Amino acid sequence: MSVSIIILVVLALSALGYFLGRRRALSLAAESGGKLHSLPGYYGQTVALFAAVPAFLLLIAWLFVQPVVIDARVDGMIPDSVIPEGGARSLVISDVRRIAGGLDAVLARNALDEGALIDGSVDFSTIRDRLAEVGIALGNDVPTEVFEAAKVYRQDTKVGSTAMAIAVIALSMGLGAWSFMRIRPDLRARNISEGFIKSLLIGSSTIAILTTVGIVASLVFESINFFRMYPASEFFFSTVWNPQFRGGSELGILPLLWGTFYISLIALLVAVPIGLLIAIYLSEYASKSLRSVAKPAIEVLAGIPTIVYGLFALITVGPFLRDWFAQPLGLGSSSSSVLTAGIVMGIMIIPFVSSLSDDIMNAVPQALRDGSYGLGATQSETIKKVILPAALPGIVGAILLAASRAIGETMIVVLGAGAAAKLDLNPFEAMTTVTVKIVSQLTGDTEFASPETLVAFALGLTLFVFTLGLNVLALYIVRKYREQYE
Amino acid sequence: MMNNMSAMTTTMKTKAATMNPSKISARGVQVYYGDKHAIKDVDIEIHPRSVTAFIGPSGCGKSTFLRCINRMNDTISSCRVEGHIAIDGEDIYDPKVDPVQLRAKVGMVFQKPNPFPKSIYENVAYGPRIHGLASRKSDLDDIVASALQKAGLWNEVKDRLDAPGTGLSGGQQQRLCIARAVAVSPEVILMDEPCSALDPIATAKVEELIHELRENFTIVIVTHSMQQAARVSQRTAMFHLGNLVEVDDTDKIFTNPDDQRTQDYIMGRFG
Amino acid sequence: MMNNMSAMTTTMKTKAATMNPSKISARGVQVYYGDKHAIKDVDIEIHPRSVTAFIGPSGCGKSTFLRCINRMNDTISSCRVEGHIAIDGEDIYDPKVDPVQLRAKVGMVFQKPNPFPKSIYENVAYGPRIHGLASRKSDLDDIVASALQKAGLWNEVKDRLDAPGTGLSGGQQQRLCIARAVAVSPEVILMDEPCSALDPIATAKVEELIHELRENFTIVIVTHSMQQAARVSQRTAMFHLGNLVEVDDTDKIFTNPDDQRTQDYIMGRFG
Amino acid sequence: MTDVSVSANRETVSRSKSILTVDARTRRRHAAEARFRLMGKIAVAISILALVGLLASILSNGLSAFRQTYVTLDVYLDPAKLDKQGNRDPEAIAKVTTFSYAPLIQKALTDAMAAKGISIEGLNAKGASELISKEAPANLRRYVIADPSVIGDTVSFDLLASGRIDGYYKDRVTMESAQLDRNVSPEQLMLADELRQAGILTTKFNWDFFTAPDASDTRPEASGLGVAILGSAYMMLIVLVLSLPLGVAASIYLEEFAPQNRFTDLIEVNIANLAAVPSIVFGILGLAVFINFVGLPQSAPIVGGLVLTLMTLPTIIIATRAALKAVPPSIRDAALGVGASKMQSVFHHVLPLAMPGILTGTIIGLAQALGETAPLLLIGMVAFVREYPAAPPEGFFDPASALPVQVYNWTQRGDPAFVERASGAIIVLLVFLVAMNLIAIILRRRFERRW
Amino acid sequence: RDQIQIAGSSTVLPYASIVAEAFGENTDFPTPVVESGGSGAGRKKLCEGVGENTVDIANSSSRIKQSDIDNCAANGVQEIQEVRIGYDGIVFASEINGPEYAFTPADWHAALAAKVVKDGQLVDNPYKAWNEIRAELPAQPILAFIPGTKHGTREVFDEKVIIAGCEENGTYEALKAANNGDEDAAEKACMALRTDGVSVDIDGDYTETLARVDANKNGIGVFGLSFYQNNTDKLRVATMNGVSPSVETIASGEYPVSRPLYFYVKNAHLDVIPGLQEYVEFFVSDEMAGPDGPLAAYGLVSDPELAKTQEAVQARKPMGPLN
Ligand SMILES: Nc1ncnc2c1ncn2[C@@H]1O[C@H](COP(=O)(O)OP(=O)(O)OP(=O)(O)O)[C@@H](O)[C@H]1O
Ligand SMILES: Nc1ncnc2c1ncn2[C@@H]1O[C@H](COP(=O)(O)OP(=O)(O)OP(=O)(O)O)[C@@H](O)[C@H]1O
Ligand SMILES: [Mg+2]
Ligand SMILES: [Mg+2]
Ligand SMILES: O=P([O-])([O-])[O-]
Repeated sequence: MSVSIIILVVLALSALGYFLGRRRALSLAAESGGKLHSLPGYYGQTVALFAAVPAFLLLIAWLFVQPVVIDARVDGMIPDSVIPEGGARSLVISDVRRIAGGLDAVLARNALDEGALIDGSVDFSTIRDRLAEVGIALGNDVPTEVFEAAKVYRQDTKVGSTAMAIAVIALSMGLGAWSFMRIRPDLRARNISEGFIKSLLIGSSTIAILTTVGIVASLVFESINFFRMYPASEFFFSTVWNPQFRGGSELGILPLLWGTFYISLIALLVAVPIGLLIAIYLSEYASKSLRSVAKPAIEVLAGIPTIVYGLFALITVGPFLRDWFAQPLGLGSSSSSVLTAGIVMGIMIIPFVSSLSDDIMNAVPQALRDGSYGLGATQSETIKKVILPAALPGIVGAILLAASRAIGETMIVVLGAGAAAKLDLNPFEAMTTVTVKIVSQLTGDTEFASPETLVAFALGLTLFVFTLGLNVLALYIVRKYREQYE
Repeated sequence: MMNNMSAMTTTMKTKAATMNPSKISARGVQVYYGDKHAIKDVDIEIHPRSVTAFIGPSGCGKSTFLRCINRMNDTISSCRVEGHIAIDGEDIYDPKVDPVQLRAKVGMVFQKPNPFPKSIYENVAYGPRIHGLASRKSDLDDIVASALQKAGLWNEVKDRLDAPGTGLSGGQQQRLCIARAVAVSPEVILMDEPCSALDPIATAKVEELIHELRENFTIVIVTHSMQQAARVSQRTAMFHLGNLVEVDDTDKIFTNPDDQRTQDYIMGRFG
Repeated sequence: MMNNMSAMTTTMKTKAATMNPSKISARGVQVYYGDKHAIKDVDIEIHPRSVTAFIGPSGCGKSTFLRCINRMNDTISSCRVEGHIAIDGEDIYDPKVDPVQLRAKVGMVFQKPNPFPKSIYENVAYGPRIHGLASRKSDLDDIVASALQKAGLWNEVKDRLDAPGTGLSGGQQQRLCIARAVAVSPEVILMDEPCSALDPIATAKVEELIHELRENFTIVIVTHSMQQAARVSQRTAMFHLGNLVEVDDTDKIFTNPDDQRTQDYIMGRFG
Repeated sequence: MTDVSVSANRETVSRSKSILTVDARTRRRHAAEARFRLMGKIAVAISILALVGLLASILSNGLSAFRQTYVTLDVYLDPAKLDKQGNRDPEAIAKVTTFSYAPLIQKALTDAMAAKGISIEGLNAKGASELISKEAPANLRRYVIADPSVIGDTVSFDLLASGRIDGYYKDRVTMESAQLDRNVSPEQLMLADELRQAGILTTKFNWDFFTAPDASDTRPEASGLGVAILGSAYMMLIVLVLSLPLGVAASIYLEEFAPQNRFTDLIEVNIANLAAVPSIVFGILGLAVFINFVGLPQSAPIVGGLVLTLMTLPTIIIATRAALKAVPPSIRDAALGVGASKMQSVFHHVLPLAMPGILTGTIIGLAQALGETAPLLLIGMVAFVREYPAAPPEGFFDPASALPVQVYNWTQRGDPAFVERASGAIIVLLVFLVAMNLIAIILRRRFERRW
Repeated sequence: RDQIQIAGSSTVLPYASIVAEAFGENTDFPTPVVESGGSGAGRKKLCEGVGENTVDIANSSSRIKQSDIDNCAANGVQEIQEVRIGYDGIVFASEINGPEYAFTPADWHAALAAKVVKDGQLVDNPYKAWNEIRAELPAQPILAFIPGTKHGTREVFDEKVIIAGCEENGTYEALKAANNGDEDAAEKACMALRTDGVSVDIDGDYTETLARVDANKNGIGVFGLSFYQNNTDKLRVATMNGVSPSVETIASGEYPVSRPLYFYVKNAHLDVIPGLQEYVEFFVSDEMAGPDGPLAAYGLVSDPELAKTQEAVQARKPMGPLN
């Protein structure tokens, strides 16, 4: 029985449980004349949840465990002798899997049944050709051990999946029936089903934690390798970034951090005022129809692939800034610059600020506006002094999101700001960011186990810690200035 | 009944027109919320330096009419006002009129207390700040303190002016809103049931305040308490189903109303 | 004064303990908002099938104590409740108690009207729906209609049950909230100044409703109107600065209170 | 301040007596108001202008990708070349490579030219055959293998013209540039013009752009978005199905149920910080966890979808939490007061009111997820993939590419014909985005209300 | 897994995809999936281990490093075949309407190095225009777009242009003298490029370089031969030591700047992944990689020793340790 059929069966059982549970609750209540503790639907829900959730958990666990168990068993059947020189056991096992899959097809094609395979009435002396017929290409000829292992594998898998189907469906029916029997009018069905849901909610919020753990774990290991090869003091305090192919690279993070900070700052200087003004205009001034068109339109800005922005920076904004500002002001003649990338990135992240802030400002109750207008405040005064402070937590969240996007962006920086790591105050100079270098060092042509590549992980980890600090700060600020309305 | 009523309003119109001078004068005011006709052809004169009480059953349009006087209805998009309302002879719905300046002159206390999510101090200081009423911090402190005193809230909050205004009890919030309105010293104050959430002592204080303010200001107050209307107002207007049933001196209304409905309402025989 | 007061409470405790049976009984209730001590050691017995009025100056803790009775204070994170409150002898702060079930049993009307931003119909139908009080649409319609009628709102809104509840006048919103609370037919109804925004007729209707409900339910009402307290309640509790000053039969309180503060408050000589 | 005296000088503040004449201070305040409003308008205008500018450049570059030039030829499927043994053995026919089909096309073209009396000086048969895409022999071969019995027939084919010829009709290639161009000669362009006159060469709507898989660098004219669209659709399906419920569930827990303590603070900061993690790091995570640890296949939409889900989650959570926070507590009180459980108050009242913010987060999050390439780089989806993935759920595990990957790949290619295709792909991506978000946008409009 | 998985160099990607496409068209095997994540990343993936969820082939624009081989061995990837598929020419080109350039490596070193010898003195690079370096060069400001340090091309550029030029124009000797005869230090100093914006690193690809040349008409970019051949109508190629780059001049060794391209095959997968051996053979067949094949037509310089490679591939000869 395939997994999707098992899923369907469990879902069907759970749906059935819902209806039966509901009906039983209703009829019990009618019989005893007592009042149900919860709405009848909740009784249905408990049965449905009991029928479905543990069964699905079992299914998932089984799917993970079964291959491990069977592989271990099959592994034992394969002597070292059949493992080709330089090859790996795992490849032989995958051969086993392939053959096992192929056998099904062979049997089907020759209209044979299981028995034929076991009693050897099918001629498998030329297994390779047989399998080739059904589109399973194998490298060399198959040793008998492997073939036997494949048969066992096939058998075990079959048994395993049958057992799984039985176990899962039995569990589903069992728990469903148990929770069905448990229904009494005073059963706290709502609490049970809400408890279930609450644990789902908790489960969901742990994903964020798991993700963080995953990220840190996947960065830390290689970062340690990096710091074994490259002194940490140089990495953190050197002001030169200059990787070399032949070793002797200088990998100071400071110019990259500076570039990240500088470019993000400019992007936010563009996006925050414009985005907030847009949010204010749309939520407070604009007509409904303008708003309903302009808001999604502006959101498209966030969906335009960054390569378009990058080319826009490279071809239009860069030369423009160079010819009209940098050169006349004597500030250099670079067509890629921090300012170029910052401005263009700022445009890209406008919707992060504008749309989210707009929603939050829209949620501020009208009574607060009335209170302010009633005192003779103008609309702009009301907005600045009442609505913005009330919406502050949401707005800070939006700005943080925009900043995050700016920090993570690569294409615009590569094309707009260049690839040169520099510590400079001049906004018309080319600079680059940590993220760009993470990408370029990871996808470059250097050997993996060299500091030049591994530095990407250290960069990622440092940036992670850095933004963590900024976020703590932001949380502190929001807590301090938060204004809760009723 | 319809006939009876329109006859009545005609009488009143002529009557109102002969009375002079009036601070606020409304003629033929109609208010619609979308299709709903909430105020029907109301004419009224409100005298300066006096207290006018609006009474009438719930939902009859008192708040709606009150909000017309300082154009707070502008903020409800479905709301449409027709007719003519003048303050000091100037039409407030004239396109030249600046609602902001109007509202500075015509203050308002709302039916549902709506403190800003700011500190108590900031709630009161907000109006004086935007109108530039205090040049120094100490002036502002004075204004805030005196406004809170007038609203009878000072003693309860003087130690926690930095606490959020939303953390106050219902009655305290309402008094905070009164203090907020008083702090900008408007010429006209519109009060929509200012005492509904107040205990008798606080109510007495606010009534005292109204009494004081009357010397210099024009006050319109919506109230459900006949006693209160009788105590504080010089004139009383009775609304019913969007119509102004009658408006006259308070004494007259409470002793010898022209309209049967007023009589019934006052006697609690209504509905 | 402090001595005087604690002596008083001791007297009351003994007195309360001898009275039986009581629907709600509170012992040694203390409530804090953060550091602020809002309710100080309150003991009270509330009798079944009767109306108890809470009176006291604004900010004295009436709403706070009321919110303890159905554990609405759980929702304010800074709020901490100590002591013991029992309904029908069961401690409602017992960890085993489901506040939801409690609140279905102990309905509440809030001081500030807070209709859902939904239609009028949905506002009232919400409670019956989640409690499964109606199996068919027509039952639900009946419940909604009768709740609105009881709250005296039916005539005003029967043509626009689909209009948003937030578009009603202040008094209408308050009555909507009363209808919403009544619709789930709780055993105890807590009303925080239910009539403050209501005109005399609507007030009379609500009072009539209270009178009716008393036959089967236990009602606690916070009011600033001594008259109302006198009219509707059998027992009255007087709060002051977080203390329960005295609680007794309404007649006794209004004619011959034990405490000077009560006397002063009732005579309006307070503050 | 305890010693309060109502300062008399308050009355001295000059206020206009009339409401018709505006006093100086109010005038200033109004000027500020007008400025503020104007700034708002300018901000909207700037962003709309930027949008229009970017869209215009994308459209002007990319619209031509939706049209393509074809050459219609009658090709004689010569048995002498395709089936040397003459027994129509499918195995033998399958052994014939595309290299053997090319001469058939060349001959067909020469024949057609001869029939119409077209000849260009200085252009030999091989040069003329370069007008036709290198994809053409493959087309022919596929046709023949599908039905070997057609060998010996003369069949009319619509064959792709080569990229440069196609570019000639899209003003990308001119006679002057052809002079310098190593890959096309003015003679070839002249021949193309002649063929066009003769009706052999036509430009039509390019359906293949949506359905064909990617093609190698030598065949820009044959490249399409089929695999990329499928890959993106699969990934977005996974992202939508996982990230929206997970994100909303997590936000509800954190905002409504979680106790306010250090631990929830930690989660909150943590989520905000995840949003700041560069997308490539999510790729590193995906490679380490989903491919190396769990053992999911490389280049598969399932891995891409999971990685993008993790990347989108913080955006949705942050937006949702902000929206939940903005719902007034009085609404929660109202629901709890009639005996609703916390869960009911959240799902019945708070969540609908927070819906606009949630949907905005979803719109922005999906926009980002749809356009992201960097994390896909590490999990092998930035790849040249020509085989279509199967239908889900199996297809989730087949190699596929994605729209932004196709854009990224095509912008890197040497042949300038890919510039137009990349822009065309961006147009498709944006249409995809708008289509995907349309429901959210409409829903959001319905949920938006003020109270 | 049915299809071959290939990862690695973006330089090799066009060739690999041409081959993969033809392979898919002409055989029953599915078209291989060719990822492009950079040579380093490709080799890393190759060395991740043996098994179905690892790649079969890594394309590389430079020779594998010993550390990679060690890493492979540590992960159980014992045998890998090295297949050299041809050479990539590296050309210098400027805007089509600009002047002609005839460079020597010495010119480039003088133009881009941080320190140069002028009038016998080691000085900070003073040159602003090409004709200041050598009067025959055009009077154009110096502006060069060179591959960033992530690209393998940069290594070749450093070695065959900058260091060669450094030695040619005598700076090397001066630097060696300044470093007390330390050759390594001198070489490193040779490669130090100026940071005043005259030499611009490009982390992106050739299209970015082209766009930059487009936006800065006097800029000179470094391109791959095949990229240039696709854009001869936009770019004017410069000669190096008087030799113009073409498939022929590079194959003959006359044009100095080129590098070999490789792919690496995991032998353990050869008999497991269907079509892998066939693909490898197909790639190096004369039909594909020969001088008249499509790869050469696209700009790959065909390997003169292709026949040897074909034999080695037949024999599945694993590579030994690097020497
Ligand atoms: N959420 C809160 N946070 C902090 N303090 C509060 C909060 N709610 C009420 N208080 C304070 O607790 C005290 C009691 O408040 P409560 O609302 O119980 O008063 P009340 O008796 O209902 O007054 P009123 O008649 O004005 O409604 C007041 O001093 C008030 O300022
Ligand atoms: N925003 C609105 N949208 C639609 N109808 C409204 C709105 N506000 C009020 N109404 C309706 O207009 C009528 C008059 O309302 P108004 O608020 O003026 O009554 P009121 O006299 O102040 O009553 P109360 O004493 O209850 O506050 C009522 O029927 C009410 O339902
Ligand atoms: Mg009102
Ligand atoms: Mg209260
Ligand atoms: O991608 P490359 O390694 O060839 O630069």
